[in-house]
Amino acid sequence: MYHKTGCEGFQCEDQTLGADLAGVRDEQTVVDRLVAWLRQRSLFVLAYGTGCGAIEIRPLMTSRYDAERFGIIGAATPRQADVLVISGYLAIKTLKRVIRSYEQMQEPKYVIALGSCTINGGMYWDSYNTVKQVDHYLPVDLFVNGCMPRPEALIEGFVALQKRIADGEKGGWLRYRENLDWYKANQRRVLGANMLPDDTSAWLQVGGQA
Amino acid sequence: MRLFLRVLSLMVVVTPAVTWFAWDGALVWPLFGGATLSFDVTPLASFFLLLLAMGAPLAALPMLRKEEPDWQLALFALLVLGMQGLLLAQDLVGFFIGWEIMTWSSWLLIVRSPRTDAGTAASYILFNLSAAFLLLAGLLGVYSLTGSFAIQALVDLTLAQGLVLVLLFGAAFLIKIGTLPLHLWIPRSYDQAPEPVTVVLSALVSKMGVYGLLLMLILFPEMPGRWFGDWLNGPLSGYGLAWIGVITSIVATFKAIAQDDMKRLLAYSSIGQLGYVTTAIGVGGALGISGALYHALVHTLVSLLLFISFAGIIAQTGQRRFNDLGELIYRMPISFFGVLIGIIALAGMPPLPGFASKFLIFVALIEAQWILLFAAVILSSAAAFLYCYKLIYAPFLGQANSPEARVAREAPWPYLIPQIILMGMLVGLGMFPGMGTALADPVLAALGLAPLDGPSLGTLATPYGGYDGVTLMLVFGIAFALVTALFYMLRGQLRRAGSRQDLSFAGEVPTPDQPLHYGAGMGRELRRIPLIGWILARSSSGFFSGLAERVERLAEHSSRLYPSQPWRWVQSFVVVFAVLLTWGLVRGGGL
Amino acid sequence: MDQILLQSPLLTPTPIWLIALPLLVAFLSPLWGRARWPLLFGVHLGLFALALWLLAGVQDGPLIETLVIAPPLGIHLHADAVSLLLVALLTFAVALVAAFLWQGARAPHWQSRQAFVLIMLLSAGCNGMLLTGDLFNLYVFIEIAGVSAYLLSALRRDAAALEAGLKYLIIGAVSAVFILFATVLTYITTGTLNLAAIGMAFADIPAAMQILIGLLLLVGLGIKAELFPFNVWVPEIYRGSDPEASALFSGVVVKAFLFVLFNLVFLILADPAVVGRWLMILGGVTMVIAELTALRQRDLRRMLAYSSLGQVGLITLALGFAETTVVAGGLFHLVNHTLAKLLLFMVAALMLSRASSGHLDALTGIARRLPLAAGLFVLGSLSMLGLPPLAGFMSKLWIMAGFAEAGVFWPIALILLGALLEAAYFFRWIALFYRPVPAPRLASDPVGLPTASSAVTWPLLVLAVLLIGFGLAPVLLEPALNLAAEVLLDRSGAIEAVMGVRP
Amino acid sequence: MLDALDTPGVHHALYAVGSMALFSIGLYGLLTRRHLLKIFMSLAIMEMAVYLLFIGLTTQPGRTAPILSDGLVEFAGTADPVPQALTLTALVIALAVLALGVSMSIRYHQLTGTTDVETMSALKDP
Amino acid sequence: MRALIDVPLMLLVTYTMGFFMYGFYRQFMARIQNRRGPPIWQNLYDNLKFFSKSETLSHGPMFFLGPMIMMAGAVTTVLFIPMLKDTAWLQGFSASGNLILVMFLMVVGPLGNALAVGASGNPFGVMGVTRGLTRLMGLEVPFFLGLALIMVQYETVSISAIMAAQPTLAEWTLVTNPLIFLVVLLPFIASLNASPFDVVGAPVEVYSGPRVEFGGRLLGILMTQNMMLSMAKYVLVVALFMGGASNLLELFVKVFVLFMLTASISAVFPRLRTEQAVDFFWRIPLGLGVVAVILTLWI
Repeated sequence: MYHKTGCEGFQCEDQTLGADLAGVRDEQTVVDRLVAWLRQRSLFVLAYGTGCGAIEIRPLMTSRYDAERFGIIGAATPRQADVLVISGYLAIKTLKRVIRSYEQMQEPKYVIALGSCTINGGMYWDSYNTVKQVDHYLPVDLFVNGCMPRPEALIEGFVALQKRIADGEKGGWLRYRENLDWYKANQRRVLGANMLPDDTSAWLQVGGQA
Repeated sequence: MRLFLRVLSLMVVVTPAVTWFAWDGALVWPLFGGATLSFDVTPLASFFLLLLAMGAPLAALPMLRKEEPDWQLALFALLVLGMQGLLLAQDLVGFFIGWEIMTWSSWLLIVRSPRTDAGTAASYILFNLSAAFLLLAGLLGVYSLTGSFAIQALVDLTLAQGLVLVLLFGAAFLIKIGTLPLHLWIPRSYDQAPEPVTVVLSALVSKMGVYGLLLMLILFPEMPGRWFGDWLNGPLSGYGLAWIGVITSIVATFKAIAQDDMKRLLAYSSIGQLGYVTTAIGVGGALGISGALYHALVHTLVSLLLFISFAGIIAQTGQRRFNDLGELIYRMPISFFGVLIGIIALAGMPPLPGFASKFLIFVALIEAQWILLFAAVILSSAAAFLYCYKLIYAPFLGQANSPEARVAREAPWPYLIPQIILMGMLVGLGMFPGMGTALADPVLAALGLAPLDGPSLGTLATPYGGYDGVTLMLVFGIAFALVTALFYMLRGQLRRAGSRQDLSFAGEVPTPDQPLHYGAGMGRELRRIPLIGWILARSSSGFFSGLAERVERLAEHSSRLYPSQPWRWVQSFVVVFAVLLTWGLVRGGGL
Repeated sequence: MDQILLQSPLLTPTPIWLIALPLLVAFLSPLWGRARWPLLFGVHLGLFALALWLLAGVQDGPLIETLVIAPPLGIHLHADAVSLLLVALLTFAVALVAAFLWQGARAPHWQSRQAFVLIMLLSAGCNGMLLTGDLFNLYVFIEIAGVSAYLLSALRRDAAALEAGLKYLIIGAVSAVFILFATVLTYITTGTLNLAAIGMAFADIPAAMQILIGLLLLVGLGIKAELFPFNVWVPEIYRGSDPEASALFSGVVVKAFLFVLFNLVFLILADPAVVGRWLMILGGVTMVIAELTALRQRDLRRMLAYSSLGQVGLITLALGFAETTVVAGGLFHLVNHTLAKLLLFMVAALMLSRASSGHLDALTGIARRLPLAAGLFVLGSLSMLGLPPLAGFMSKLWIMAGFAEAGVFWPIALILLGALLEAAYFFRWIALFYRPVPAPRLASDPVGLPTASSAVTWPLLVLAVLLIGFGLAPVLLEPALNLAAEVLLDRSGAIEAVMGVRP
Repeated sequence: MLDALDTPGVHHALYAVGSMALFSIGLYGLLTRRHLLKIFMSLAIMEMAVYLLFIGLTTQPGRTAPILSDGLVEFAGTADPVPQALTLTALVIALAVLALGVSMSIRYHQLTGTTDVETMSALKDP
Repeated sequence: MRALIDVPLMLLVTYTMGFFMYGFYRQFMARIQNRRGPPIWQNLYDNLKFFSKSETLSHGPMFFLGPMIMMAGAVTTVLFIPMLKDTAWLQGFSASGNLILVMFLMVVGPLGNALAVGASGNPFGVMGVTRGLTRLMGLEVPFFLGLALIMVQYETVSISAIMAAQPTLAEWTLVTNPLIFLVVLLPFIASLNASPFDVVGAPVEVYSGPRVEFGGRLLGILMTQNMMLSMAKYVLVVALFMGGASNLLELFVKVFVLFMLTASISAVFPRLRTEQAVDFFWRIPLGLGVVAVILTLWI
C-alpha cells in the first residue's frame, strides 16, 4: 500500500478517516442505506484468539459488557462472520491462518485489530517471528489501541466501526481487492515457502465481482 | 450361439410381463400318483407378478453389457422362470418347484462371482435349502392332512397340527425374507454376488418370501383368531409376527449404519425394509396388508434403482467401500439423481411413495392400537435416515478419496436407462399414491378384506384420513421454484469456491491428499449410545458358525467309523453279527 | 408259454439271453479286435431293448423260464416287472458307460481286452442276480459279478488300484462266505434252493435258525449292498478304482444287490414288515452317517462314494417301508440315483483326466477348463440332492409323499436332514469348481495320451436329458414303477407263479 | 460201544463242531494276520468250514457218493447229490477267487515290496 | 382462489412470529443472565443482513440447491398445517395432508441441508449432520409415540379434526391426557434445535456443525426456514394439545405461552452430548410414553 499512498499503518487510518464521505452518502439509494444500516446493526464476530487479547473478547460477550445489545455476536466459522477480530500479536505461523480465515469470510467483511502489537509489534517489536504491522498483510479497518485494550475500548471500537458502516464508508475488503498484489507480495515475503494457495483469493485477481 | 442365447434369455425375461398382460386360462401338468401341477394367476400372484414383470427386464439390462458373462443372463432367465412358476402355481408342489429353481439358480449366479468365498456360498445355500426343506416338510404335512397338494384354506386343524404347519411354513418364509436371526446369509451374499445379480436378489427374490408369507393367510385362515386368541384388538400371532418384523428392521438398520461397504449396507437395509413388510403382514387387516403390498412394491422399485446405481458406480470405479469414493456427483450426475430419488423413497420421505407405504403401515398400527410397535417402527425408520444419508454422501458428495473416484465417468447406458425409468416410476407413484392401493385392492378382495377404494389415483385414502400426492408434489415444486427464483432476485452474487480445499477448516489449509472424506466413519460414534452399542456388539453368526463346527466335528467322529484296514471291517461285521444274533436269539422270535 | 419258448430257444428273445449274450461275447473276445467298445455298447443297447420288450410282456404276470428241470426242483429264471425294469436300467447304464469308454477312455488299461471282458462279465453277473430264481445260482452270479468287479477295481494296476482290488477281494470273499453259509443252512433246513419254494418253507424252520440265516444273509448282502455298518469298505475301493469302474459299482452292482436283498426279504418272509422296519432304520442310519461323513471328504471319488452310500440308505429306507407308493418312489429313486451317479462319476473321470489328482485343491477352478463337465456335475448333484425340476426331486417327493400319506414322519425328517447335509458338501464342491484361480494351478493334459474327443460328452448329455425329462414328466415311468412295486411286494403272486399254489 | 456214536446225530454234531472250529480258526486268522497270503489262507479255511458243514450235514453214515457208476443204477443209499454238486461249484469259484487274490498280491508285492495290509495306505486321505 | 391469499398470509404470519419469538427469546435469555440484551427485532436484522451480503460462496449446484430444498420443505410444512380452526381461512393445504405427513415433511428440510453440507466437502459439516440425524433418531421415537397416542385418542390423523375435537379448555389434550404432553415436550424442544439439545448446531461455539460452510444469503435462507419451521412446530403442538386457535391473536398467545415454557426449560438446563441426548430420550420420555400407553390403552 505504501507504494501507492505513501502512508503506512495508522498514518493511513488518518487519511481514510479524513476522507470525504459526503459524496458517498449522496450516491446511496434508500435500499443502500437500509442495507448499510442492517449491516452495522448485525455484526457476527470471528474472534481470532491470538495473544492476550483472546482473554478480553470473552467479557465482551458476557453479562457485564453485553456486546449483544449492539447486535454483536460470535460466529463459529469465517463463512458466517462479518468482522474478524485479531486480538493481539500475530506470529508468522498464525498469520497464515488469519489470512486464510479472512479470505474465507464473505464480503462485506471488516477487520478489527486489537492492541499495540498489531500496530507496530508492541512489546514484541524485536521478535524474530511476529508480524509487526498487520495492515501490511490484511486490510485492517480499525485498530484498537492499548496493551491490552479493555473491553470498554473494544466496544468503542465496535461502535466506531458500526458508524462507519452505516455511513457507507468503503470497507477494508475493497482495499484488499484493489491492492491485492501488494498484500500478496507482503504475505509472500513473510510466509515464504509456507505461502497460502490462491484458491481463496484468485477470484479477486481475475476481477471477480462479489 | 451367444446371440441366440442372449435373445432367448431376454425373451424369457419378459415372459412375466406377457403373462401378466395376456394370461387366460389355467395350465395343468400331470405329476405322479394322480397329482397334478396347475398354474393360474390369482390376484395375489398377479400383484407379485407385476413386480416381477417390471423388475426382471430392468434388472436384465445391465446384464446385457459385453463385460457381463453369457451364463449370467441365462441363469437369470432360469431364475425368472422359477419365480414365475412359483407365483403361478396353484399347488404347493408347483410352488416348491419354482422356489427351488429360484434357490439354486440364484446360488449359481452368486457362486460364479470371483468375490464369493466358500463361507458365503455355503451360508446362502444352507439357509435357503433349510428354508426349502422346512417348506417341503410343511407341504408334506398338508398333504398328509388333506391328501392333496392344492393351495387351499386348511380348516379344522387341531392346535398341534396348526402350530407345526405354521411354524414350518413361517420359518421357511422368514428365512427367505431374512428375519433376525436367520438373516446371516443375506449381507454376505448380497455383498459378494456380482452387481447385476444383487439387484435381482434384493428386488425380486426376497419378495417371494413376502409372497409366501401372504400365502399363509390363505392357507391358514383360522390362524389369526382361533389359535392364540386376541391381544389389543388384534390376533396375538400377528402381534408376535409384527414384533419379529420390527426387531428385524431395527437391528438391521443399526447394522446397516455401521457398514462401510455400499452393497453390504444396502443388504442390511433390504433386511430392514422387509422387516416393515413383515410387521405390516403381522398387523393384518385391509390397511396392514395393503401397506405390506405397497411397501413390497416400493422396495422393489427402490432396491432396483439403488442397486443398479451402485452397480454402475462399482463398474466405473471398481471401488465399493464408502471410504474409497466421494465427489462423484459431478462425474456421475444421473446416477446421483438415481440414488437421491432412491434414498428419499427408501427413507420414506414425502412426496415419494416410500412415504405412502409407510403411512399405510403407520395407520394400520394406529388402527390396531399397537402403539409400542408404532414407536419401534419409527425408531428404525428414523435411524434409516442415517444410512440413507451415508448412501448418498459417501459416494457422491464430500471429497474424492481414491484415484478411481477422481477420474470416474458416468455409468454406461445399460445402467442409466433402468435408473431413469425407475426414477420416473417412483416420482409418478409419489404423485399418484392411489395407484399402489388400486393395485393392492384386488388382493384385499381376494383375501376377504374390504378394499381401500381411494377416490382418485392422486389420493391415498384410509379411514383415518389420507393425503393428496398431486397437491403435495405441486406445492413442494412451486415452493421450490419460487424460493430459487426469489434467491436469484436478491442482490449480490453467488461465487463458486476456488477449489475443493476451500473449506473453513479452522484456518488450516487442507491439501488434496489429506483424507477429508467422512465416509466410513459416519455413524461409528453411534456405538456410544448404550442400546445401539449393545445391538452392534451382538451377532448370531457365532451360533451358526458354532453349529457348523459341531457338525464338522461330528463328521470327523463319524469318519472314524470308516477305517481303512480290512480286518477292522471284518471285526465290525463280526461284532455286529454277534450282537444281533445274541439279541435275536434272546428275543427268541423268528423272522 | 413254455411251449412257445421251447420251440426255438435260440432265436426267440428270452430272458436267458440277458445273461448268455454277455457271457458269450465275453468269451469270444479274441474275435472282436478293435471293435470291442462299439460291440460292448451295441450288445448292451440290444439287451436294453430286449429287456424293454420283455418288460412289455410281463405286465400281467412273471415270465418263468426253465433252464434245466421245471421248478421247484430245477433251475429257472424269474423275470417279472421289477427285475426286468432293473435289468433294463442296468443294461442301459452299462451301455452308457461303454459309450463313454469308447469315446473317452484313452488310458492303456481301458484299451485292453481285459476291461471289455470284465465289463461283459459284470453285466452278465448282475443280470443273473436279478433274474435267477435259485439261491445257489444267485451265489454263483454274485461271485461272477464280484470277481469281475475286483478285477475292474484293480484294472489300472498301480499300487492304489491293486490295493483297492485286494481289499475289495478280501471283503468280497468274506461276503461270499456269509452268503454261502446262509445258502448252505437254508438248504439244510428247507431242503430246497428254489427261492419260491424256500418262501413256502421258510416260516416252518426253527426260529433261531431263521434268525441265523437272516443275519448271515444280511451281513453277506449288506456288505455288497453297502448298508451301514457293512459299507465301511466302500470309500476305499471307490477311491482307488477308476471313476468309470466306480460308476459301474455304484450305478449297477449295488443296485443289483439292493434288489436281491429286498427280493429275498419280500419273497421269503411271511411278514416282511418287522424286518422292513429294521431295514428302514438301517437305511436311515446309513444315510445320515454317510452324508455326515461326506462333509469332511477332500477327495472327489471318496465324496461320491459317501454320497452313494447315502442314497443307498435312502433307497433302503423307502423299500423297507413295504408300501406300494413308497416302494415305487424308492424304485424311482433307484433309477434316478443310477443315472445321476453315472453322470457324476463320468464327469469325475473327465475331471481327473485333466487335473493332477482328485483332491479338492487340484480341482479348484476346473470349471474354466471343463465348463460343460462342470455344468453337468451341477445337474447331477442337483438331481442327487433332490432339487426340482430334476428327477431326483420327483423320486424323493414321491417317497416322502408316500410316507406323509401313511402318516409316518420320522423318515421324512431324516431324508430332509440327509438332503441338507448332502447339499452342504455338494455345493461346496460346486463352489470350488467355479472358483476363479490363476491358470497355472490346473495340471496340463497328461502327456502322451490323446485327449478325449468331444463325442465323449454325449453319453453324459443323454443322462442329463433323462434326468431333466424324468423330473419334468415322472408320469412317463409311473405305470412301470407302480407295477414293479406291486410285483415286488406281491409275495404270494410270485410264489404262485412258480409253485402253482398260493402260500 | 462206538456204534452208539455212529448215529447221524453224533456225526452231524461232530461235523458241525468241526466246521465251526475251522471257521473260527479262519476268522481268527482273518482278524489277526496282516500278511496278504495268510489272509487268503484264512479265507480259504473259512470257506472249507462251510463246505464241510454242507457235505457233512446232508449225508448220513453209510451213504455213498451219488455217482452212477460201478453198477449203481439208481439213487438209493447215496447221499443227497445237490450239496455235492454245489460244493464242487463253490470250490471252483473259491479257487478262482483265491488264485486271483494271490496273483494280485504278487503283483502288489512286485510294485510296492510289501505284503502287509497294515501298510497299505495309498487310499487314505492325507 | 382463497389459497392465493392464504399462502402469503400463512408464510408471513409464521415468519413474523418466528423473528419475534426468537428476538424475544434472546431478550429473555439476556434478562435471565442479567444482561440488557439485543432489541426484539435483532433476529430480523440478522436475517436481513445475511440476505444483503454481497458475496455468497457456493460449493457447487447441490450446495446451492440444498437450502432451496430446505426452504421449500419449510414452506410446504407451513402450508400443510392448519393455523386456525372453525374458519375457512389460514388452512393452507391442510385438507390434502395429515399429521404423519407433516411430521415427515419436517424431515425434508434437514435432508436438503444434509445434501448441501455433504456437497461442500467439509468433513466438519458432515459430522454435524450425523449428529443431527442421530438426535433425530433419538427424539422421533418418544415424539411419535406421543403423537400416536393422540391419533389413537381421536381416531384420526387429520390435524383439523384433532383441533376440532378440543373445543373447550376441559377437552384440551393437555388436560385430558397430560402424560402425553410430558412425553412430547422434551423431544419437541429437541426438534426445535433448542438448548439443552442443541449440540448439533452449537451456533456459536463448536466449529463443526451443519452450517459450517454456509455464509451470505444461503445462511439467510437457512435462518429463515429455521424460524418458520419452528413456528410451524409450535402451531402444530398448539393445535394438538391446546385446542388450536380460532383467530390469529389466540394463536399468537398460545404459541407465546408454549414458547415461554420451552424457553424456560432451555434456559436452565445444560447441554447434552448427542449420545447422551439419544439415551435420555430412550429412557425418560420413552419410558413415560410406555407408561402412558399402559395407562391409556391397557387399563
